[in-house]
Amino acid sequence: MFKRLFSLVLVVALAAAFFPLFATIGDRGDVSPLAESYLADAPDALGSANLVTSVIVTYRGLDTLGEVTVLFAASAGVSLVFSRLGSSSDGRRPVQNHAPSELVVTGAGLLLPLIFVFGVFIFVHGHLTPGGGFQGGVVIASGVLLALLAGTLTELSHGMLSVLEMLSGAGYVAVGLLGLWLAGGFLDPRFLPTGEIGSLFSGGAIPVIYSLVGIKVGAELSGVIDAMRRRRVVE
Amino acid sequence: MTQMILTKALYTVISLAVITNYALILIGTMARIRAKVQGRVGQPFYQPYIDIVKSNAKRTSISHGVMFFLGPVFRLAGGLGTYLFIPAIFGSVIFSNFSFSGDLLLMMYFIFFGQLGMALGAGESGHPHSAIGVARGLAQMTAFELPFVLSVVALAAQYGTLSITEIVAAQQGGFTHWAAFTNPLAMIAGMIAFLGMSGANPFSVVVAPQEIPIGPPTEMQSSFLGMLQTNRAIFNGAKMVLFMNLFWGGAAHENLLVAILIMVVKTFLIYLYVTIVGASFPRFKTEQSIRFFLGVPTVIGIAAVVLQMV
Amino acid sequence: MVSPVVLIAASLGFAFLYPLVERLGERAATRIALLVLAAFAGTTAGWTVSLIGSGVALTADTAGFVAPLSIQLQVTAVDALAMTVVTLLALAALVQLTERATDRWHGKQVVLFFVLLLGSYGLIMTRDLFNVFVFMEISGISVFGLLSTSRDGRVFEAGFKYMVASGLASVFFLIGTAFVYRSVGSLSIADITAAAPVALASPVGVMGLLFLVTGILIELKPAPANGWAIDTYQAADPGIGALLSAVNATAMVFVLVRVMPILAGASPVFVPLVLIAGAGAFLIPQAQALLQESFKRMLGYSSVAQIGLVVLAIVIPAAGVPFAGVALAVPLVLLLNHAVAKATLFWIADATGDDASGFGGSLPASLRGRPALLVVAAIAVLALLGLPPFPGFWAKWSLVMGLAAGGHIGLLVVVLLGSLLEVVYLGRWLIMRMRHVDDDATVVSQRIPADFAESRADAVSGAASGASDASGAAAGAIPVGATVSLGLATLLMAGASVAALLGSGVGMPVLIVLIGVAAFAVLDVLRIPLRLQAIVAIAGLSWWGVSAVSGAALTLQSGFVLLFVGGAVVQLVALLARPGRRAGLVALIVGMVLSLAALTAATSPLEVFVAWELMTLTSFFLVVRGRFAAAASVRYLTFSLASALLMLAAFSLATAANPAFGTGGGVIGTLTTSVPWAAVLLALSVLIKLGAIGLHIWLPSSYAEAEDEVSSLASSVLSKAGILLLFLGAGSFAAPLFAGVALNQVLGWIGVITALAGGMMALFQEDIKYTLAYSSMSQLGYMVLAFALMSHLGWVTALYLAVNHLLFKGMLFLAVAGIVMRTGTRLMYQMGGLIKRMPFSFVSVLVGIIAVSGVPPLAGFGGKWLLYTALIEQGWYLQAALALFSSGIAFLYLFRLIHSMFLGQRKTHHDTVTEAPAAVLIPQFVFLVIIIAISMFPNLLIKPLQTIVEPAFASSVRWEGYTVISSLGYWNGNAVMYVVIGVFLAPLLWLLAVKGRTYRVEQFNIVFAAERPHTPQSTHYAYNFYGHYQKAFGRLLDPWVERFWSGVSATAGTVSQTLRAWNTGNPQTYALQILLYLFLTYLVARGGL
Amino acid sequence: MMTQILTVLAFLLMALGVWGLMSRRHLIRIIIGFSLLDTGVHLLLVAFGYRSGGTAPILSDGIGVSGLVSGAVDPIPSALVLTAIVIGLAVTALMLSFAVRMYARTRSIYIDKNKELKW
Repeated sequence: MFKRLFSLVLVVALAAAFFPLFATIGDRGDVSPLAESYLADAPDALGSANLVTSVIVTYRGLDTLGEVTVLFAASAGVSLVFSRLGSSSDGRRPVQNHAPSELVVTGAGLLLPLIFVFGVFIFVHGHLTPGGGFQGGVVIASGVLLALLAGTLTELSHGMLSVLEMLSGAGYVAVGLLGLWLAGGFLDPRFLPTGEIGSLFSGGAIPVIYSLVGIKVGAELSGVIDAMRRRRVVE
Repeated sequence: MTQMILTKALYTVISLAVITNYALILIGTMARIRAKVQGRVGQPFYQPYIDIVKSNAKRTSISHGVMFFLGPVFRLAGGLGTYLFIPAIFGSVIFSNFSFSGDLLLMMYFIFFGQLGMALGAGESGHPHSAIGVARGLAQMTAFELPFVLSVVALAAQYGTLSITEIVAAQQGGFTHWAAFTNPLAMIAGMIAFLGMSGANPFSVVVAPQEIPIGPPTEMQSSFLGMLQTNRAIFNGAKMVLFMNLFWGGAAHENLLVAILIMVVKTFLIYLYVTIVGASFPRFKTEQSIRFFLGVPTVIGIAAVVLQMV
Repeated sequence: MVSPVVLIAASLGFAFLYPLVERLGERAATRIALLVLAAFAGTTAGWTVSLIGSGVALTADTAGFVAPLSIQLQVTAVDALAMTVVTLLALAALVQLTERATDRWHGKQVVLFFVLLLGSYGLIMTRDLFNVFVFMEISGISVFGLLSTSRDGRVFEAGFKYMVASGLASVFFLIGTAFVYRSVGSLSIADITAAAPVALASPVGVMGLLFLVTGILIELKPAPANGWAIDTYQAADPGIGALLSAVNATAMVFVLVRVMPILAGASPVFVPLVLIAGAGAFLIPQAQALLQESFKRMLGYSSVAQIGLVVLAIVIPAAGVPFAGVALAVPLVLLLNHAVAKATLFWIADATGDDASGFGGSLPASLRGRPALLVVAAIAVLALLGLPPFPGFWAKWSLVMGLAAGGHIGLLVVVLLGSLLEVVYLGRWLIMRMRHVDDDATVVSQRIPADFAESRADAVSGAASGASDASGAAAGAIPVGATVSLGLATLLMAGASVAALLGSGVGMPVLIVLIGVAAFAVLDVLRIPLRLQAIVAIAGLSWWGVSAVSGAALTLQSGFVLLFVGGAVVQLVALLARPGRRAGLVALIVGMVLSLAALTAATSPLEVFVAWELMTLTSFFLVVRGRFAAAASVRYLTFSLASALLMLAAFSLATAANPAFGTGGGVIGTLTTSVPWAAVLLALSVLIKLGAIGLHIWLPSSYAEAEDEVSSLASSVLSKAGILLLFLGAGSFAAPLFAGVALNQVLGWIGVITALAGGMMALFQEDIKYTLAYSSMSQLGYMVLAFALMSHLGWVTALYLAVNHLLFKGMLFLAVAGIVMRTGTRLMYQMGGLIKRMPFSFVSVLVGIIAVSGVPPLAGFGGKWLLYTALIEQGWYLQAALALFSSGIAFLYLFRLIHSMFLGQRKTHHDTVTEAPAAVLIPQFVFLVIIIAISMFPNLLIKPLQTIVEPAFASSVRWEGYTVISSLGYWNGNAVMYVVIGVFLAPLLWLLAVKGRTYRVEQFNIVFAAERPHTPQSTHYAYNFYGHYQKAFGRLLDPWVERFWSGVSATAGTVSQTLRAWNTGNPQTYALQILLYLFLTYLVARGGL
Repeated sequence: MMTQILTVLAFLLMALGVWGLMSRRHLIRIIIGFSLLDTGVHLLLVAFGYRSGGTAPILSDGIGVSGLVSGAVDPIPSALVLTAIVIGLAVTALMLSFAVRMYARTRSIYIDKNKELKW
């Protein structure tokens, strides 16, 4: 109880301490010179319409690679976390899945193709419209989840998932290295023609990278979902 | 060279002979006096001679081993040495002994020599009473060393020397120059310590006759005992002479005989004082005497020293 | 040269492809992984080689644009070096993890391992603020994933706490980044640093940076907001622990290094802020670690503390001899030193498989009889403690010097205090590990059996001890992986040490010490028998000593060289007595002697300190060899290193005041400082080493519980080091401290009281070795007293006493060694009557005690005469009286010693005892001859000593033939000798003449009260010999000092208890603490509420 | 004005998240509080990228490069936010799975029943 009180006091104190800091931030009419140079030069330099994407995939490509790595590590971690659980013998047993409801099954049949297509669309057009590899990957993973709930998919083949993960990840790195050797630097997409802005095949390797990311994210999240699903625990 | 050595040897013999006989007679006399005080007839004053002769005349003797055999020798050597490093009579060549090869410090440490040797001999006898006696004796000795040392240091500080001869020299010219009067505190501490040193009551627990028959010398007999008795005389003599020199102006006169007479009187008085105290007090336990010596006398001694420092 | 970005791409690519690689089979896959790591190591090493020296850095922009447009990676020489070490450690770690008995890593674990490594690389290389965040998260998440594979189920709880904490940290970091970007408009660290003074100086900027730095600090696991990290260390698989503190933490530190310029540029509040944070992070965990039962948790505390120290070092510029001026050298060395050592310890924890820290004594002595593992563990611990010759030592030295130079006295205290605490718990662990199997680590004073039954226990188990060692060796074997990785780490540490040593610019003598130890260690490894080793050592040392002093004028240092080397060489002979293998004994002894010699040859404070530390270490390992020496050596190590730390403090203060301090070669008074506090600290440190009263509780047990030969060396030779140091620092002690009282007067009183107290305590010991140990303490007290006189006679006396003490104490201890060897007991009252069985030993003991007690005519008296003359000359009357009294006491215990052992009644089972072996007797008699010689002709010794003291004082005594004459008195040792011989011979002849037939009777032939005792051998009067003295003194003899120190340690325990109770284990409390931490940094930054 | 509102909103979200993190006993709720905190930070980032009346930094027929320079919001924070979101997602996933294991071990979903390690 005392601790609760103390933490309340502390939170309030911190709030009081830092509120002015936040309250003083006002609008600004311009953007930072760095951003400005992006806005000005990026389209011609990279030929990708969506500047956020150019920043994500190219200028700050290393961040994105790291981001992929984080996700990868997380999914590996999650599967490690649950790997021991089934084997550990303290009276836990996986429960039967209840049969999915009629609605879900039919809905799934209708929606699944759309969802997957939509996902693919999102990451393929990441350099043109809002969206990109991660968004697309997540959509696909949600599709997988739905499939699992609806019983359309009962088991995910781990082999396939890990192969997808592996290939897409390795592919990403490979593309990066190609950039290093064929173009200006690591993750430089311009070893492919940048094309003319707005068309699907523009922005050099950006669509490639986003597709790889999309596949990878989709596969990894599906893996996470699967790991959590199959090792469910009840009392 | 040789002639010099021979004369020195001769002087030494004379000096020793005088002190030995005088001490023996003195001891006998004192025993008799004590007897009178206690209302007994007492022994003749020449009893110590008889004892020594008797012991040495024994036909057989028993030895427990080398150290046992050497013990009395050490003891006597200690006695002799102590005496020989003290100038018995100030300004006399004959009685100056070897006082020029060492000073007060040497003398004080040489007292240990005999103690150690005797203790070793007594120890090897393997008789528990000897060991007990030794333990008590040594403990008590260290205890009275403290006030004694303090008074000696006070004197050294007062006269700025450690040489006995010079200390005596500094006390010449009337009894007002005696350390006893120029430095009374030191004298008091020293004289109390002397009681312990002389091992009479109340500090006689070392030889406690009723409890551990005569302590360290328990196993000593025949000529061994004889030596111890001889040493008792010489050692006592030496100590009395030492204290005479330290506090009571020593014995000095252009006429040697007079000087000897002075020494006799002074040492007699010193010994008398020991006897009187001994006759009038019961015996202390060891821890009691240790506490005693580390108590008042030490404080007095410290006071004496501090007086010299300020 | 390989582009930095390739390293990242490669590790990531390998991580992605690893499942494919594993199709080749697990073992093959791990092998390949190792190869990849090796390649990385090669790359980074290549960078290091090419970058070091050249000021340039290796830069790589990404995406074909230059920073700030795109993210930039950069590798400086420092980074490259760090990355090399990290990679090598990672390599070792992977070996250990994939080649161990249980829980071999495979599959996703290896993948995550590479991701973790990648994260660390990124943290070190990236120059983009947000990218730092990404790599932080990469490392973090891979760690979480790996954590989950630990056996201990509690790891999930710990991991959860860790996630909450690092989640908060990254939130702080993000907020900070956001504000920084808002104010600067760029994320490139270079830009931000450039813009900081302008753009970030505003309150908003500072607030943002406040979030940023707090985030980084939290990631560095600073106390007092680090309970989550500690819990993780405790629950995690030791292998992961090693990764955490060796790889992850190391990389995280670099983030702070990058950000520090920004902070410093933006506002002056940040430097003190980081300093405070570092100090807290260093000191608090050291205290918390004191009571840890779990070794892993203890290591966790130690790790966070070490990182705290590094944080300090990042801010404090180095000073002193090594590393001065080299940017970031000190933090880097500290960091890498810690990484290697800590990883080693975690791997040992994994290999030995038990997690006990040794607190409370219940720890298997699992390193006894496993020399290799023991050496590795010892190296790691010593390196962690920052002791020479390991790299951390030089860094710590420079850091402390820098602290003093910068006037950061408070931080100086913090660093020294923390180091001392670290010594206590790490040292305890090491000692408990290497202690003898039947030592329960409680022995700090003599052990008397309950009743007087003659127990032969020691002798019996002594025979058994060999076997028990063997059993210790038989304990679980080390898995191959651990062997490889430990070996690798140790090689790394060794190489670094050699490099640092050569770079440190210390002189040849110090190197010789290490060379000597190494050489004899090699002999040990080659299984050269002990006797041969001893002979080689004797030959080598005497050759070395002779060549060192031959031709050189007689000065203080050449004199002490003679003392050290000579004394040691003679006593080494005693080693020939016992055949059989005693690993490391000779090497350590040689090391100790050489380090003492190095102490004399030191020409700078650094060299003095190194030699001092080496001497401490070698002697410590000698002491700890004893069969019941565990508890004793804990005390020894603690007090010795406390003394060393005090000396370090003194040196740093003195150097800060006067840069030329101590650079003069080892003549008298080299280490003279005018800074009062430096002088006091120096005096304290020496007094500890000399076992002065109040600081002595380590001394008796250490000297007594060590092996017998070691005891004699320690108390006769080793104990003189302190005296030497007194002379080196001579000038410091004369200056008045307060109210006109000079330090040397205080020293004088301490000395004389020590002499008295030591004697008193020796009086009541039944255990012979304790008696001698206390007697050494008392004798050292005399030397301090004499030295403190600061007069010609006083110093001559001090040196005279030193020589004399060396002679007779060596004699006595060796004699005792022989007797203990034969009788199998150390309790005097269990001996007795040995004179007829061991006459030679008796003679040397007899001469020895006469020499100690100062009974004329032997040499001891010379010392006493000089001492009292000097004292009275200076008007130190009371001291003189006390000294005389205590020499009487000395006479008491010495007589007790010889009586109880040799005289009195012999025990029946000792009837067949034989004389001590020749090898033990020879050195005794060498000493004996020397003693007799200098007794007959004191000038043989005193005159050289005078020439040694000449440079400081003109002579105040004159010689007439053999008579030495002072202003007060005179002494003619020669004449005295003749008189004594005379007065001794006369009665002897007389006795031989008059005695009639002498019957030599059996010893048992005693009678009292006209009755023969039934069992004479039971009438040996020896037990509690001076009971009446005890009675007389009563409560004065209570162990006040023991009580005081146990009180101190109890208090330390309470403090530690209170501090560690702060880590409640509740995640929310930890979150609370982190927010509190943020709030505190906020307050510090604002300068109060 | 917009920025200010967003910032304060983000701030409140963070405070709310922290409070939840500190005061709830149920592991899942703590994690939810944690996500709130994350979201707050993300909001803050976005807010900092905003420029008054800004448009999405996407080239389309209407807006040319010049239009972007004059009118588009800062693309960098958007990029950062995306990364941050994904990372937050990863952490949350791991937290949840750890929570499951803690529950499986101690049979309690309450935080204060899950503190064996201490001191």
